[in-house]
Parts: sequence; C-alpha cells; structure tokens
Amino acid sequence: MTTLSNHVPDPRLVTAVAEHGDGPLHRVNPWTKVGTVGALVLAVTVFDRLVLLAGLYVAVLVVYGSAGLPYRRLLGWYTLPLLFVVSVAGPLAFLEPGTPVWGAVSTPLGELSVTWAGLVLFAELGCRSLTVVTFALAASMTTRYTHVAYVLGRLLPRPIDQIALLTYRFTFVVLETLEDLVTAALARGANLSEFWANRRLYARILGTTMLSAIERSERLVKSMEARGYDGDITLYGDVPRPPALELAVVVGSYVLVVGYAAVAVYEVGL
Amino acid sequence: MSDSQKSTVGDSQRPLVDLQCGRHTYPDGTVGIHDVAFSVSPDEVVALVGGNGAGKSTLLEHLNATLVPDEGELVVDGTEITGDNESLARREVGFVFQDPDTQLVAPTVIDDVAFGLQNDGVPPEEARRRARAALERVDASHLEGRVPHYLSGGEKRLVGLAGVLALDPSVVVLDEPLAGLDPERSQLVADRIRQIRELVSVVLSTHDLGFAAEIADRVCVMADGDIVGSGTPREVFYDDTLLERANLVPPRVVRIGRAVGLDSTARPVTEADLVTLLDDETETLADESREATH
Amino acid sequence: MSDSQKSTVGDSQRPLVDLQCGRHTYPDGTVGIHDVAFSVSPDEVVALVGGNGAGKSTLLEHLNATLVPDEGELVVDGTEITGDNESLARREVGFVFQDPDTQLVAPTVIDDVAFGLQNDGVPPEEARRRARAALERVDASHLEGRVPHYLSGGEKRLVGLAGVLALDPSVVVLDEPLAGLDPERSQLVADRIRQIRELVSVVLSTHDLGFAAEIADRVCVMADGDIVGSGTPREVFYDDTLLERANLVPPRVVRIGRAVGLDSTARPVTEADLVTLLDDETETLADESREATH
Amino acid sequence: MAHIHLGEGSFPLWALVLWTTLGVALVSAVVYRIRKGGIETHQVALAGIGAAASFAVFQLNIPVWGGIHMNLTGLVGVLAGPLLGALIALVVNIFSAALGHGAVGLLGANTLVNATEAVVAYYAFKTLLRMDWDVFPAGASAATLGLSAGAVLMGVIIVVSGVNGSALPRGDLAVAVAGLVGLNLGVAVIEGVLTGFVVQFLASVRPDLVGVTDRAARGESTGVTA
Ligand SMILES: Nc1ncnc2c1ncn2[C@@H]1O[C@H](COP(=O)(O)OP(=O)(O)OP(=O)(O)O)[C@@H](O)[C@H]1O
Ligand SMILES: Nc1ncnc2c1ncn2[C@@H]1O[C@H](COP(=O)(O)OP(=O)(O)OP(=O)(O)O)[C@@H](O)[C@H]1O
Ligand SMILES: [Mg+2]
Ligand SMILES: [Mg+2]
Repeated sequence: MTTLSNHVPDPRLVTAVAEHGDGPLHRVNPWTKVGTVGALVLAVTVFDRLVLLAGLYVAVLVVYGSAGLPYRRLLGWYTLPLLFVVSVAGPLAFLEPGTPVWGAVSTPLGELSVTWAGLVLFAELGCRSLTVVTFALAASMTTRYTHVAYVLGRLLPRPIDQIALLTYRFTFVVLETLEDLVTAALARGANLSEFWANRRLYARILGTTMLSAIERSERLVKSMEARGYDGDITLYGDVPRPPALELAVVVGSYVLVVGYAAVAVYEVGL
Repeated sequence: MSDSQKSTVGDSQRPLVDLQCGRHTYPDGTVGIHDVAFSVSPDEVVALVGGNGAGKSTLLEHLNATLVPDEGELVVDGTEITGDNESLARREVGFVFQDPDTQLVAPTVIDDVAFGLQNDGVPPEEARRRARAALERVDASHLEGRVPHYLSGGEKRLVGLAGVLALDPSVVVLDEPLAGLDPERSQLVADRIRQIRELVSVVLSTHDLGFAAEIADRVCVMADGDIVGSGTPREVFYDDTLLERANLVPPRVVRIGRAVGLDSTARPVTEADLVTLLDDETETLADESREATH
Repeated sequence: MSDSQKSTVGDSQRPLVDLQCGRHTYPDGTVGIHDVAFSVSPDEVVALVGGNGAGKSTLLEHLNATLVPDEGELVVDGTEITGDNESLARREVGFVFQDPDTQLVAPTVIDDVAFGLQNDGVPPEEARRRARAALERVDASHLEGRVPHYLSGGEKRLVGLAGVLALDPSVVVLDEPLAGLDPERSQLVADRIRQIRELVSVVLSTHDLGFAAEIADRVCVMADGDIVGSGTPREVFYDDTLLERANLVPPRVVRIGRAVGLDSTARPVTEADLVTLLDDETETLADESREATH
Repeated sequence: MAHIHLGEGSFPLWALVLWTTLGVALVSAVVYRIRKGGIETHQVALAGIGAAASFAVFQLNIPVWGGIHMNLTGLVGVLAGPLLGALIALVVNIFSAALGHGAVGLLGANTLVNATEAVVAYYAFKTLLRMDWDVFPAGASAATLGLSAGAVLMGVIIVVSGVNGSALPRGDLAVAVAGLVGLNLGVAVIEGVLTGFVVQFLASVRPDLVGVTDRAARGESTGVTA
C-alpha cells in the first residue's frame, strides 16, 4: 500500500511478528522488557557522555538484531524520531557555543556555523532517542498480543485501562476501514499524491474513518451493555513474574544507572 | 434434522419473553418498528425474515432491553422489565450481534466468553470454568487462548455465541447469524444453533429464507416496521400475498416444489421434504407405469 | 435467463485481462494468494467461489492493480501494467468493493458516480452527463440527489456499480455483490449484473453457489490461495472431489438433482434446469404409465 | 515532516520528573471527574475506538512538505469533548511510544501538549458555533487554535526544561525553539483546514456528532451523544 506510510510501523506487522516469531527476546518475560524500557529511559536521560550513549545505542541495536528483527525496516521507522531530533537539535547545532567545525557562514542573522559542541549535542540527542525507540520497537515486536493486553490492563488505572484495551482491540479494525477507503479511491483513479487538489477527498476519507469508528462505538456500547458491562474487561491471561535471573539483570541495570548518575553526574560524595 | 414439521409450541405455556411494543423511534426520528407484539415460547426456534430496513434488528434489540419501546412493555419470564431490572432481561436473553467484530471486546477468546459472567459478579475461577464449558458447547474449545483479531468470521460467530451461552440464558437472539460466512462455516454455525436449541429458545433474523425454512418452527415476516404475518415455514412460504407484501421471493425449494406441481398438496419447504416427495412421486409414477405394463 | 449453458468463450480471442501472479504477500507476512494464473475473455461472466480466506478478494484486487503481485505480471488489453500505467488498468477494469460504505465518498450520489470521471480529467458537465447515463443503466436515476450514507445496502451497491460503469470499463469486478442484501435487492442487483454483461465482462466472487450457478459462464474454485479448479457451473458443481477440497457444499439445486437421481445424466445446476428436468421426467413417466394403461 | 513530538532523553531528569508529575496530575483530575460521574459504557467505547481511529489515521501519509502524519487531535477534541479528549491523547501517546514514536519518558509532556490541543479545540469550536459561525470555518479555526496552543505549550516546555546536555542560554534556546514552534504552526494550519473539511463532512452526514443539531445539546461534559 503506497499511501499508508512506511515511515510508521504498521501495528499489524508488529503484532504479526510478535505473534508468530520465536526469537530469544520473545522468550523474555514481558515485565522484564517493561523494566528495561524504564532503565533505558533513565539511562539516556542521565548519561552525559557521547561514548556512553553511543555504546548503549549499539548494545540495543545488537539486542534488536539478535532477536531476529529486520534492520532494514528500522531505517524507515527512524525517519520520524530522527526528524524530532533534527527539529530540536538542528538549530542548536548552530547556536551551541563552542569552536566552529568549519568556517562560519554569514547570514542576515549574523555569523552562523556548526560548532563541535553543537555536533556532539546532536549526536547525543540522536543516540538518546534512537536507543529507546529501537528497544521499544524490539519489545513491541516480541511481546504477544495477550501479554501486551495484560500489561496494559495492569499498569493503567481505570477507566484508562479499559480504553486502552479497546483501542488495542480496534486499531486493527479501524486501520482496515481506512485502508479500504484509500484502496477504493485509488481504484477509481483518485490521485492521492497531491494534497491541496484533493483536500476534500482526504477529508472524506478521514471523516468516513472517524464516522465508521464512532458508529462502531455506538454498536459496541450495545453489545457491551447486552452483556452487562459494568466498567470491567477482566483479563485472565497471566504474565508470570520474571525469573530471578531476569529480575537480577533489571535491578542491576537500575543500580548501575543510578550509581553512575550519582557518582559521575551529580557527584554525590561517598 | 428437519424441525419445520414441529408445530408452534403451545400458547398455554407462559412465554419466556413477551414484547408489546407501541412503536420505536430512533433519535433521528426514524420509526424502527410500529405496533408489534412478539413472544417467544420455551423450546422454539423463531426466524424473522423481511427486507432490508424492515425492522428485524430493531425488534430483536428490544428483546433484551437494549432498545426500549416508546410505549409498551417487555415481560421476561413473567417479570416486567423496567429501568431497574434490565439486567434480568440481559441475563435471560442473550444477544449475538450481526457484526462479530463488535461483539468481541476482550483481548482473548476466553476473556471474552467470561466477559458477561464477570460483569455479573461471578468469581474469576468459576467464570473461567463456565466460559470453558460454553466454548465446549459450541465445539470451540481449541480457540480458548486465541486473539479475536485473528479469528475467521465463522469462528468469531461461534465465540460470540459461546459468550452468550455462558450466561445460561433462556433465549438466545441471533441477528443474521450466517452473514458473510462461506457454505461450510454457515453449516457449522447452523449445526451449533440446532444443537443449542435443545437447551434454549432461539430467535434469529436472516435473509436466507432457505435457512429459515430449515431451522425455524415459526417464521415471522416483517415489512415496514410491522410483523405482517407469521406461521410455520410451510404456511408462510406458500403464502404469496404475504411474501409479496414483504418484498420477499419464496425460497428455492418452494419455487421448485411449486414449479413441479407440489404446492397444492404436500408443500415441501426443506430440501429433505422436497427430495422425499420427488422420490415418492417418481416412484409412484414408475410403479403405476410398471403395474400398467404388466 | 440461464447463462450457464453457454460454454466458456473461445481461448483464441485475446483475453481482456491476464494475470500471472507468482504470489501475493500482505505486509504482515500473510500469503493472500500463491501461484495463480487467471484471465478474463470478452463477454464472459466468471464467478470465484471458495471458503472464507481462500484468496478471492486478494485475487480480484490484482485485476485492476490495486494489489501488485510479489512477482508476476498483469496484462490488460494487451498492455503490461507497470507502476506507470496503473491508470490504464484502473480505467479498463472497474471494481465494486464488498463493503459499499468504503466505496462511496462524495456528498451526493451523482457526485460519487462522477468521481472517477473527474479523476480522469473529464470536464464537469460531461462527467455529470455520463454519470447520469450510468445511473440510468442500473435503473437508479431516482437516487441522483441522495446522500450516499443514507442509502440502503442494495442502493449503495447499485450506485457503486454505476460509478464503475461510468468509466466505460471493459471488465467489471464485483466482490460479493449480494452480501447483506435481502432477496428482493439481491434479485435487483443480479438482474443489473445480467443486464450489464451485454456490454462488459464480469468477474465476481460469491458465497452463494446457487447465484454463481445461475449467473456464471465459468466458475473458478479457490482454496488456500490457489485456484484449485475451474469450468462451467455444470462441471464444477458436480465435481465432489473439487468441492470437498475447497470445503464447499454443492448448491441446493445440485443436491436436489442428485438426490432424485438426475446427477448421472442431465446434471441440472440452475433452478430452471431442474424444474424443466423434473417436469420432463414426471411427464415421461406419466406418459409411460398412460401409454401402458391404454 | 510531521507533527512534532518530543523525543526521548531531550530533557534533564528534573524536567522529566516535573512534566510527568504535571501529566499525572492532569490525567488524575480527568479520571476523578469521569469516575465521579460514574463510568458510562458509551464514554469508554467512544474513547477506546476514538483513540484507535486517531492512532490508525496516523498511518496515513499526507503529501504536504514531503509527507506529514497527523493524529487529528483537534478533531478528536471536537468529537469526544475535553475529558475523553485528554484520555484519548494519553492512550494514543502510549501506543505511539510503543511503536517508537514519541517518548516513554516524556509521556507526561507529550500528553500535556496533545490534551491541550484537544481541550482548546473543543472549547473554541463550541464558542465559535455559539457565535453562529459556519461549521467549516469554526472547525478549521478551532483545530488550528488548539494545535497552535499545543505548539506554543511545547515551545514553553522545551525552553523551561532546557535541552539535555546543551550549554545554550535560555534566551538563545528560545530563539531556536521559536523556529520549531513556527514550523509546527504551519502544520497546525494544514491540519486545521483538513479538520475543518472533516467536520463539515461529518456535519453533513451526522450533524449530531459535531453538535450542530439541537438534540445533540445534551452531554455537555463530554460532548458525546454516542
Ligand atoms: N441507529 C439508527 N438510527 C436511525 N435509524 C435507524 C437506526 N437503525 C435502524 N434505523 C432505521 O430503522 C428501520 C429498521 O431498521 P432495522 O435495522 O431494524 O432493519 P433490518 O430489518 O434489521 O434491516 P437489515 O436486513 O438491512 O439488517 C430502517 O428504516 C433503518 O433505516
Ligand atoms: N490486509 C490484509 N492483511 C493481511 N492479511 C490479509 C489481508 N487481507 C486478507 N488477508 C489474508 O489473506 C488471505 C486471503 O484473504 P481474502 O480476503 O482474499 O479471502 P477471501 O476469499 O476474499 O475471503 P472472504 O470470503 O472471507 O471474503 C486470508 O488468509 C486473509 O486472512
Ligand atoms: Mg438488521
Ligand atoms: Mg473477500
């Protein structure tokens, strides 16, 4: 499908890989993955040296690959996260005080040049973002549908858990509606590669997607109430507690990150 | 199994569900059904037939108080349903919706089948056990751990049915149970419906008049929001005026039966009927011809 | 009208559409169809039958390059379709989708029918004129000013068909044209399909084997992403091994024909066939018996 | 090009804690309000499927400036109201983060931004309709306003937080961020116009959904009639 983007991971692909794959990461306990995401977020937030950040990123990349996941797709999926980095760090690369990397360009705003400090900052932010992005994708692509649902149901307070469970269940259904609409328009010769000339068509496609979603929710209410819904979609699926080894690794990584932060970054006296 | 010969079950018995609906108006002003009286007796299978927009779904949704008549009343098992005891109607009358994708809300099949039980306050272990039993009843135990998203249309329908059976209703309502299914899956769902009718009454709507003729004890014909006629399949499907009024075409067996001149006498409505009759007839004729020759 | 007797149209003629598909894999890795070769000749009606998930829709969507095979080619009217001339395939092969709700995007019926023409660069006045003509061809002129969202299922289907006919395609593809329609609307849509087949070739998928038998010159049976057999309705629907392989149940007429012993000789597939045969048979027998008596 | 989200690790730890706390506070307040009114099935269903739609729409590539992606947060606000709109923003951000879009650590900040968009769009739309505006200009303006408010809030969040590892003074950072906000405002206008057309389309088919018929006047707190 040309119009559904290949810059955004298709949830259907992600769940299909999670459902059918059987790599080493598939066998890791979902809670371990959740814990690791937390540790990584903390790490990329407090680590202050490019080497460390780059090392972490490479490590995560290795984990991603060893889980049997496709590197090639990853490049496409990096587009948007990288764009966010560029949009924040791009200007800073010029503005950051420090030694210019090469000669300054004079602009109406004054002398502009990329500084070494700016470049390093850019690289750091890139590593920070992509480390977590890569691991989040790896986790999503190796955690079964039922486990994701269970974790969502456990982590979120009512009624957000209920909303999230329905979202998870119906994303696929809505996505198919959207795809059918796009397909049907294309089949009748619509040219979707031009936005302004086709803005009304875009609006109708999006509007119909929303409308069918809302009408579906109206039917859903009936079907849930017909079975006496009282605000509780209960989950029987169970995600066991992580095995001791995994638990130790997660706890250990938190200790490392916090320890490093305390000693090297915040210089807490011992 | 041909159930169509079975006559409508005695009116002397108290109906399980009795709906007197003065009219139902949708929020946008469309009148879904007019003055309709409909009841379901124990142990019967009722089929609603009628054109698109005739009001079948609207009527069905009244039976478990999903919709409430503008005026009129719903009596379930002798108790009048008001705003306070809707849950009684919901428990006694199970509803399987036409679009199985809207029916399945939980992340796994077993969660979904237990969904209604859980809402009913049944403790988790017990709910699980009963959900398993319900899945078994529709021969779908193997689906227990599956994700609804990955089920086929027929499987979804069976799981929807199990979710309703788990609640031990006395009536099961199915809106277009065969829609979108291939012949084999239709057969499977039809078989399951025949199987559960031993335990509960069934009310269903369908566009497949042949299916209605095969499965129903009683057929109600709807047109323009009214029930315009009802009776055994035999009565209904040979009543031209009635079918025409509802813009229906008689089922294939009836058309064939009629074309070969069986309509005045035996009036076959199921395939089995027709085949038996045709066999008999050719035999009789053959016999006659044989006898005559000798 | 019974078209089933017409034999498959000459292989000597150049096919309008010729698909050689090495395999189609969906983004999530599901293989929709395997190695499939399929072509459509001028003036024929082809029906695809097969279980849910057999690959019917996937195959159909290849015919106008909505989907593209992993490897293989699509030749439309002698021209191979590549990324650059998809519009040729889209113009020559009209597609009516199963869910009419996803097909209709314009605020009024007439705009919707003209949508494809406008995309084709036809000036508005001309587009409107041709849209009107297309609506007339399916007897739906009265719907012109209506809002598509509020049409009934059958009406939506007709408008979708008109929107495709407006483009003057040489082949029209219909995915499950009768899904969800009541008997009368089914008849209406079937009649319109019979009507347009005078002008274009038609490829359709359906779960209603009786309908396939009535309308098709050629039936292709699909199972597990492959075409496992094809032929005239008579050949296909009496081929038990083939049907079983595709998990299909023979259509009612065939079952009846077989039950009364007509399968070895005349092999009726349409209702009209069966009725004629039954009439003949009873007559012959009656004649015999009469003759013998005299 | 896309509607910008804040990337992982952009901010120092204290800022992460601050925005998470504020995000949690906002969500708690919304949850409290909703729980107080009793959780209604239609709210859960609408929010669940609304979030699914918003998330699914994100998959569509809109060919402007090399391709933008949008969640139609403004539209979600108009359709679902402020309370559900905020929860939808949170849920969509959670799923986005799981697919590597947005950030896990900055869920709080991103939710604040998106919830602001939905809430502002909702109230702006109601106000403009009350002022007898037509549906299209009201929808387009409300969404643009909402998205702009979000863009500005995001700028403020960045300037207040400071970029992780940057030695740039806040003043200069503000200059850099102004450019980013400007870019987002551009996207806001496009998304706003598109939202206007969508609202117009919905109003022509189901006027009750966008509150332009009298009977849709009920449900003020959530703005839904589902
Ligand atoms: N939610 C609704 N809002 C407004 N009108 C409705 C709604 N649902 C149904 N209707 C209208 O009520 C009438 C009866 O509809 P209903 O769905 O009960 O028909 P049906 O017999 O089930 O048709 P089908 O065979 O197409 O399912 C129709 O005119 C329909 O347009
Ligand atoms: N968008 C999609 N993404 C992934 N898999 C798909 C998609 N569409 C269809 N499939 C799969 O491809 C296979 C063929 O599906 P297809 O829709 O062609 O079957 P079909 O014969 O049309 O079935 P039905 O009678 O139910 O319409 C099935 O296994 C189906 O699950
Ligand atoms: Mg209905
Ligand atoms: Mg199909």
